[in-house]
Amino acid sequence: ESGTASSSDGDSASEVRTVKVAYDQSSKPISYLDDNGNATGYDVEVMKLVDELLPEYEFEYVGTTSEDLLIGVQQGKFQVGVKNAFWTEERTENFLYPEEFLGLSSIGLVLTNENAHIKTLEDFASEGFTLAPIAANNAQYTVIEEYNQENPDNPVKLQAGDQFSVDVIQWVNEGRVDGGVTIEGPFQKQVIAEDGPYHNLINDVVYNEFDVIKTWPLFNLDEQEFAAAYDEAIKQLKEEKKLSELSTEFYGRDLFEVLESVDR
Amino acid sequence: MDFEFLIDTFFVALTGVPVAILITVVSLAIALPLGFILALTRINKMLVLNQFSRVYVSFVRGTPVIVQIFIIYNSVPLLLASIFEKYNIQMDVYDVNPIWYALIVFSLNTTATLIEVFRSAINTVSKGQLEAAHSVGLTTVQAFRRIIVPQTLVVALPNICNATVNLIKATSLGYAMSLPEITLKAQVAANASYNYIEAYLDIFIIYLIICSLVEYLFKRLEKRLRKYQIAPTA
Amino acid sequence: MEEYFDSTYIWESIPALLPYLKMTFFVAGLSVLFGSLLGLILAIMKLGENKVFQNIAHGYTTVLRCTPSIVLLFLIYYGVPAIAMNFGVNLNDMSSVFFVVITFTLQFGALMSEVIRSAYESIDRGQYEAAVSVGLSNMQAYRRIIFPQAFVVALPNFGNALLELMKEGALAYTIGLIDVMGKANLIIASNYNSHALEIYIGLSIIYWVLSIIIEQFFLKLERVFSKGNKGLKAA
Amino acid sequence: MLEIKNIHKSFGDNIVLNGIDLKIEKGDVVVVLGPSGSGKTTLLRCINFLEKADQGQAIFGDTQVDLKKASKKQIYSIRKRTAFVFQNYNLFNNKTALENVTEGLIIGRKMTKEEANKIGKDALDKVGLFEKYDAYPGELSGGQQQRVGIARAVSLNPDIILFDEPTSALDPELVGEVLEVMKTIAKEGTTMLVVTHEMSFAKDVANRVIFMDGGVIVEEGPPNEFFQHPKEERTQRFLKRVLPEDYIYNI
Amino acid sequence: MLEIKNIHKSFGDNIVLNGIDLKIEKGDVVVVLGPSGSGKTTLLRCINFLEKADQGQAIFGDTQVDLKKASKKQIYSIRKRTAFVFQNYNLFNNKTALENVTEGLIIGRKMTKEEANKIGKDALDKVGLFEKYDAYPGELSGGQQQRVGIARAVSLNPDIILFDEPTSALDPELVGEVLEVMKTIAKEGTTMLVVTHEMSFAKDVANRVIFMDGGVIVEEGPPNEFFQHPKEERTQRFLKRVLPEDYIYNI
Ligand SMILES: Nc1ncnc2c1ncn2[C@@H]1O[C@H](COP(=O)(O)OP(=O)(O)OP(=O)(O)O)[C@@H](O)[C@H]1O
Ligand SMILES: Nc1ncnc2c1ncn2[C@@H]1O[C@H](COP(=O)(O)OP(=O)(O)OP(=O)(O)O)[C@@H](O)[C@H]1O
Ligand SMILES: [Mg+2]
Ligand SMILES: [Mg+2]
Repeated sequence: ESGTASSSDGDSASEVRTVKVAYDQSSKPISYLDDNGNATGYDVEVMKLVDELLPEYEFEYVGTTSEDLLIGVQQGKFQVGVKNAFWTEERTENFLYPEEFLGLSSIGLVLTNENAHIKTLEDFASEGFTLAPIAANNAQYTVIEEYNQENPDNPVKLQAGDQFSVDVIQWVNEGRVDGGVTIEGPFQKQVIAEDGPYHNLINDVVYNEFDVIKTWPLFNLDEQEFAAAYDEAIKQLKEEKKLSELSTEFYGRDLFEVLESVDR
Repeated sequence: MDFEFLIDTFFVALTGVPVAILITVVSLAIALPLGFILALTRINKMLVLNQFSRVYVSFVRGTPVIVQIFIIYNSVPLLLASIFEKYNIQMDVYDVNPIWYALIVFSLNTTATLIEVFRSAINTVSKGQLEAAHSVGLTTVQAFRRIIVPQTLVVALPNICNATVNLIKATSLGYAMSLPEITLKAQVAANASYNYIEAYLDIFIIYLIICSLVEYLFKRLEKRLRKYQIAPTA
Repeated sequence: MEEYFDSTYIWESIPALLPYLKMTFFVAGLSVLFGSLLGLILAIMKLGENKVFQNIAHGYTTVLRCTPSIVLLFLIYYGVPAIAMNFGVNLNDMSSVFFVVITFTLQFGALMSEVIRSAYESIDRGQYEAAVSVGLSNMQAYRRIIFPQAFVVALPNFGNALLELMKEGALAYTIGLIDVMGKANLIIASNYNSHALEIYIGLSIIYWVLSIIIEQFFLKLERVFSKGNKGLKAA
Repeated sequence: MLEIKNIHKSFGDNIVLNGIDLKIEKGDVVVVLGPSGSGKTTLLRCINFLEKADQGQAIFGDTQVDLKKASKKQIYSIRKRTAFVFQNYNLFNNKTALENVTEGLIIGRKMTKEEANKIGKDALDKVGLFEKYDAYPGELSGGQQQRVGIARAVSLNPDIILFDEPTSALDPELVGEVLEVMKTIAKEGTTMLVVTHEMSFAKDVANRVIFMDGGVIVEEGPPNEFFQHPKEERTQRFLKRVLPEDYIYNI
Repeated sequence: MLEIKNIHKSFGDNIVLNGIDLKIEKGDVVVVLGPSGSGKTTLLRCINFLEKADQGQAIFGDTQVDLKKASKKQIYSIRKRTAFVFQNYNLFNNKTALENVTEGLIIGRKMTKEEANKIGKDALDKVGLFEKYDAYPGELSGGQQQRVGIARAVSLNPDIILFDEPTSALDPELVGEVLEVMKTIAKEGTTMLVVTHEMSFAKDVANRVIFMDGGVIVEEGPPNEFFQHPKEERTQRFLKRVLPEDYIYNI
């Protein structure tokens, strides 16, 4: 019964406890299943490093959809889940957030070149622009929603949608929408990278970062002990600059350089 | 279980009902006549149309709705854009409410189902009914309007009910097109606090209510239309 | 449109998707097996004399008919372990396949109960009467006369239900099961959501071909088994 | 009044009508007999264009129509001058008895509902169904249904009524009531072409009997002669098989 | 050999059998006549337990059975001593003609396939279906199907065969062939209880005619007497309605 949350009261430290780490398997480059069927991505690789530092835990990675991940962690099916999750007040009721964040995410607007001057959500909203739908369980949705709550006079037109049916960059380029929200990693890989599928659009679309946000692993509420162990490990990794390396590898940029200015 | 959330979200999700109903009603309004006409082309083996409806029915019935949704949602704007460009039509293809895509997908889908429903229903109305109508001097169109269609409808009704229930259920996939229907509303509500279980319970209850209601209405309708089929009393 | 649409993605996706049909078949196969059993039990309840059983079976069918599969899937996937937990059984280590199969079994059972019931009712009662009048027992009459005939009537509807099931299986991806649909989504994700249209077209081609094969197979079966019911084969 | 010339009709290789000529005068009651499959039904159906003949002419009063190439308009006009009583009634299942009768009058002949109802009720009264105006076919016995079928035909006031075995789908006891009605109508001078197995009807009511076999008319004549001194060997064989043994003895 | 005492049977409020007594000796051919709805079918069905009587006894040779409370075993054993020929044949659609006949022998009576096939072929030969062993019911005409039905009943070698209007679903021309077969079987000494509208069969073959109406036996007697001097007024009315007019005149 090593899988259940309650049995983790360190009866014997020598016993290795297997924990299930859920990850969103279709969220390249944050977390995904690579062509060989292995879990990888920034969030997953960080957790692998954490695992190395925690001999009393053995991580088992379970790929799934982000919705399933959320419910599964909440129910204790998984002990922890990584999916580029942001922090919100309400979520603390259902999930245990550790002390230490997992990574950083640059979030920005994808726009056509002619709208490159739009740098903030305020500008975007005052132009009356349309925004590509965002999957409702995606943290980006929450970010925009929060902005709208704070700026009721100048809201962004926010629409919920599906992860797979919306191809943000293409939609923006076509003009199906005026702009889309994305995080920097995928944009890098799609447009900036030489072999990206949309490298041909490099002169047509721009990515304008409007925020850098901390991302968190979500622990099951009963996993205080595990979360504390995680905190120890990740602190060490941050000091060793391991996370910066991974950020560069997966996002093409060391986001920890701007950590000072990150306010949430 | 967060009961407060459960109850709040129930009413949030309820606001998605009109969209679901609208799509259902419009799709049926399109699919009923279209399905009937195409069923006739299949029965009468009208060359081109018959082949066309066969392929069409086979494709729609052979692929999952969610896949059809993805395809229509992604391809229609591309197609329209290139057509508009070609003919220099000044209209913004992308200024389209997602409900139009939903209407296209679900009408196409329901039409395919109803073609098969009507095909078997028309076959149950004996040829003699048409002949009798001809023999008292009705034209074919009159015979269909007054004799064949009413009888076909009655036979087809249980299956139309089935198709309607399936259609209502399928609108739950509209979330993939950003359609603000029941499921999407509940999901959005759940997003803030990640209360998905409660949200899905709400969705479940709402669909259960709507679909049971539809089934009930169809049963009533069937009873009324079937009045001529009462067992012999004499 | 030519600008974005690149049909090579379609042809490349198909071989990548095909191996994952195994999972689709596995789920469908188990669901059909258990679902048919469940359907048989429900049909027997509906056809029986016991009013309580009848109402239970009919109520079950109505509820299942009225529940979108995706909703049912979630309720089962999270509800069943939650309930099991109350009884001290931990189902969290069960593979998601287990829950998908339960979901589709429940659904297929509801469908099949109607298929079986209507097939049974379509067989003229005279067939049963004739069977007992030549000295067959009840069971013998069902086994030798009623069942073989009802089977033929049920075949096309069974085929339809099977097709339905294969298609519904696409939703299993939402709980992380990687069948053909899941694989398609993974491919799209690994392309950073680009060229989704082409991948879905590839996917739909696979489903379509599959459904045509199933359809033809059932037509064949029907022809083989309905030998006695064809009127016009001159002797 | 109705003359049919040289009707031919095949289904695939099966030659069903192989040149039939027929002349019917106003007021005639012609009974067609013949073994199963001899083409009797097909003949009636071709006359009413329910089946398209391969060849042949029909002369209705002063209009002549090519049975093969008739235009829609011609078909429509001939159907207005004929009425058909079907073996299995073919009442409109979704209409009451009265509506069955008035349907053709209101929709086909553009009468007002009042006129049509009046005619319809008269016709139903004539066949003895005063109290069944509002009954649906499913609520009527076979005999009653067939009487509605006859009322439907009569109310159209056609030049000729075609009957296709109008009693053969009935229980023995119900046959009588339908034959009674047919006799009444015949006595009123309605022209009738009747396919039937009811020898008594042929004897009592017909003024001409036609025997068909293999797609041709084998023998015809007035009923007395036909039944008592059939000339053709094929006719004799047929009569022997169809009439109950002792029935023949007793003649 | 078979004695029925005081059968009662109602469907809801509708009293269909209201105390019927009947005694059939070995070799008897008893014909039951009666208007539609008089309970003839129900009587046969009760004897064979296809319908459960509300009250009544059946005495088969030396075994007496309560028709209401019969055990499964008793029912099974009585069904083995009777056979039923249905109005609409009820052949097993999924079996060939021969299999239809042998099914009861192989499965019900545990014969080997060879024995059963031999008996089955003999029975089919007897009803004139030498060449149709392997035909499915759908490939046979109504008359042929009914003859298979009779062969199926005969092959069981029952003490008594129950016939429920075995010719009424047939075309007039096919009636003859089935009646012929029935006569042959009757002449071989088979005990038969026959519901029919075929007066000629009743006259030629029956040694007793029973007239039922309103759930009771109104009159019974040997055919000559019954047809020529019916005593009851109800019987006379019935005969007048059922027999063709001139047929009566001619007697
Ligand atoms: N629609 C059809 N297609 C093919 N063959 C047909 C069709 N209708 C009739 N036949 C064939 O035509 C022949 C004559 O049929 P028809 O119904 O005219 O005979 P009939 O004299 O009315 O016989 P019955 O007394 O049995 O009604 C039969 O051999 C029949 O099989
Ligand atoms: N299963 C049943 N349920 C209710 N009523 C029935 C049932 N079977 C027969 N009846 C009724 O019982 C009465 C007698 O029916 P039965 O079939 O025995 O008459 P019958 O003498 O055989 O008539 P027919 O000559 O028309 O066959 C009828 O009024 C019929 O409606
Ligand atoms: Mg005919
Ligand atoms: Mg009866």
